[in-house]
Amino acid sequence: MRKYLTLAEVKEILREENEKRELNPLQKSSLMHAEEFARLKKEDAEKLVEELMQLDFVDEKHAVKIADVLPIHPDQVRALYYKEKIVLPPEDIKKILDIVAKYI
Amino acid sequence: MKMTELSLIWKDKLENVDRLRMNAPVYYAVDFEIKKELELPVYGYITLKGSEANYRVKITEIKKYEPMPGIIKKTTKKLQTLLKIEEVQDIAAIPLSEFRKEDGTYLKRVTKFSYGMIEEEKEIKIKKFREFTPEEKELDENVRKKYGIALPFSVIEKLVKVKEELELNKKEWDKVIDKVVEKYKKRRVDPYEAVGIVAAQSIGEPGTQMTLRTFHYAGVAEMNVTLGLPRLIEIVDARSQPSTPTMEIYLKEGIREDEEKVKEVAKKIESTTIIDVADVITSVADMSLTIVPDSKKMEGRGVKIEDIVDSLSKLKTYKLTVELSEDRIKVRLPEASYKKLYLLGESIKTLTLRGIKGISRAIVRKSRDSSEWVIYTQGSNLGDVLDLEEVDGKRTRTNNIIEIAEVLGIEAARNAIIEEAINTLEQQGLNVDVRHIMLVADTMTYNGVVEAIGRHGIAGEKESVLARAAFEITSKHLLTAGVLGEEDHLRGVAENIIVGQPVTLGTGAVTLIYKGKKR
Amino acid sequence: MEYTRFEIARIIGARALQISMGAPILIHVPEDLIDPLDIAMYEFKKGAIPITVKRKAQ
Amino acid sequence: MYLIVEQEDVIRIPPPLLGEDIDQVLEDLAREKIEGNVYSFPREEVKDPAERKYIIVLLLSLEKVGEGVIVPGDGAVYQKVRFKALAFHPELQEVIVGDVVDALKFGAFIRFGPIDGLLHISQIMDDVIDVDVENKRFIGKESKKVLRVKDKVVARIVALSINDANPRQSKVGLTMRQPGLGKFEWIEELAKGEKKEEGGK
Repeated sequence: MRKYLTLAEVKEILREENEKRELNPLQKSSLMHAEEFARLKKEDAEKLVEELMQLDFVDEKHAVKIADVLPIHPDQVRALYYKEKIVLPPEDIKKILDIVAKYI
Repeated sequence: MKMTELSLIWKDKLENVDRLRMNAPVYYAVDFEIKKELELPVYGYITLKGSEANYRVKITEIKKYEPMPGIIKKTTKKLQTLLKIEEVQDIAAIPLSEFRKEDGTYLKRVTKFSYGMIEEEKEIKIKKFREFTPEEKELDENVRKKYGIALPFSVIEKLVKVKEELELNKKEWDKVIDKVVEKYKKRRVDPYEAVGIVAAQSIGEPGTQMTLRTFHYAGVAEMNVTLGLPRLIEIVDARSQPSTPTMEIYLKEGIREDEEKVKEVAKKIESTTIIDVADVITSVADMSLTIVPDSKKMEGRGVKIEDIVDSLSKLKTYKLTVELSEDRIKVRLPEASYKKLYLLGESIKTLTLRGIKGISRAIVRKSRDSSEWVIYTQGSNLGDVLDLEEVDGKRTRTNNIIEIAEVLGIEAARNAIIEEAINTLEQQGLNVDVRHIMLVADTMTYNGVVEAIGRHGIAGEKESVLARAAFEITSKHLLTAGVLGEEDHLRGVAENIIVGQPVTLGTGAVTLIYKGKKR
Repeated sequence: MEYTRFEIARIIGARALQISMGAPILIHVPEDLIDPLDIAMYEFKKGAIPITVKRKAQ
Repeated sequence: MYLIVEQEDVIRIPPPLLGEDIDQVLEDLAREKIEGNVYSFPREEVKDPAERKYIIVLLLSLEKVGEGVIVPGDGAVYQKVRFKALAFHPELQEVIVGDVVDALKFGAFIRFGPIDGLLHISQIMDDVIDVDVENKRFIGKESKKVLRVKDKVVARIVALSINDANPRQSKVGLTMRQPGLGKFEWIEELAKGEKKEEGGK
């Protein structure tokens, strides 16, 4: 059980819960959002995160975020690393985009 | 430690001892001569201040002094003997007064060198009260097994004794034990009982019933001693000097039946100072003091002029010239200073001629059961009184608790507190369960020193800041606590009340847990 | 386990309060008992109070 | 972001519920109290106080810690519990994906999980915006780009204040006026356009 979860995993968990009992508004909203934005299936999302984490400049948190946003443009990748103030060289960005492209 | 073997004792400096310790074994040249033939190896004791032996050295060779390389010298000149020092041992300081000289008297001070013997240290084994007899052991075990409690030693003892006396059979015997255990359980105090508060009330409440200032002292009419509430307060405040210190001095066989002999001892005890028997006139003109003895009083107290002169010599602090004319004594000071003269006058007045310091009056009375003569004194000095031959130390008592603590130790002081308090209360016809007083006595003496209950004693040592602040000067305590950053873990009663939590006593100390249906 | 006076008082007291706050009663109680305290005491006699004591290490 | 957290809390079991199956009762009460509640990371782990709070979305597992304690003055049983839960932890500068749920005069509301954030009109795009409130649309004067309800966007959190009492009332400020952010379509067009140029050169 990883600490950070992709939207796909959240979708799975909330769907399961939805069968068992009535969800509260907060959970309903999360489920609807996850249904909308989890474009990958749970297994693919997990594989993507694993693959991304092989790159040394990608930790678990970033990998999950990338799997949720599914960037298709270098600017998007740069935006994801904005907080850490590190500037990724273009070839690294390209690596990320190529890996993501495989799953879209 | 070898027994009764003569040892050497000499005064020396610390750096010599250190040098000896560093280079031992080594020859040590000393400036005193050893005439006696001593069986080697012999012990040497070194005293730094001359009052107690601080180091012990093992000497394996003694010979006349002759210059030799690699020796340590005690002094630079007049060296007479060489001692071979094997080792230097650090010992717990032994007062020199424990060393016996050959002539049997005890050593007082060693300023240079002397011989002395020290008895072998007797090991004081604290003997258990006494072991259980097999029967008692068996009873104790049965009770523990059957009832799960441990009856006190004295109860077991009595039970066994009763069994023999009344020749009880098994059934009756068991019933008795049942009853005893039941009674014992009833008397037992539950954990978390607020014994402190209960004891405080149980002592405080009777206090309000006390008539305050009774001075009648059973048996001795003219002796006044504080009783009632003031005495109780005095005990609890652990005052170093009770307001009316008194002693009951009992005497040994032979003496205690004979009134005359007892009176004689009383005279020896009662301290008479110079002003009791004479007048002291300070004449400024020729800077002198004249002591005019009053013959009638002198006879009454059995004091002679020589006694006065003798006691004057004991006054070491002043260099005096004493002139004895027929019936007066003139005392002159070397330099003329009024202040010194006045001080001298004062100290002469209080100079004790005969008797024990601190005992102002000694009266001889029949004991309550009039089986013997007893000396009742005003003022107390347990230490010196006990030294007197005729006094029966076992039964002599004083009401000065601090003195008892110093002379007889803390356990004696604890029991003294209990007895004094109980007597004071019973005298007024008030009956307080001894356990309350025992609690107070234990609290006052638990750390080995008799401490007052109030602010400077126990109450002041409370761990909790809030409690101490609530008890006395609030601001002072809160300020210091703030400065020191003290913490309060809210364990006691006062603090919990202040913060409005249930007090951790009685039902407040119980933690309840919920057990589901399964139980 | 033998309870001290305080523990008994606290257990019955807490149980009574619980009953007064609507806690279900676990055993059959005679009809005439309506006061929560009486009920608690009755339960205690029957040893049916689901509350016990946690003592600090001896 | 969503994450799994472990935390401790105390659950109050009121007397009427002290019947048979205490464990089931405890779980229901715990769920009621914990889900939708706000907890925070310890000070050492997260320095910025605004980012310390997180919202519990779903209780995953629950275990008792010690026995249930009864305190003086209340007949209820207080049970300490330790639980694992799915939590939503928004962070400052975090990039989020969400859809427009409402369009008002001063900006658009974006739902990005259990809570919503406000995208102020000045933060929608580098252009002057005129607001078409009736059909809930924002139109860029020059760029003619349109943002309407149900559009999917990528935005960044620039202001964050989680409301302990009611997490859904938390105030979150968003922006899209940075490279890599904006409506999905805008990013797709940008990416396609660049690819054509690369292809072209």
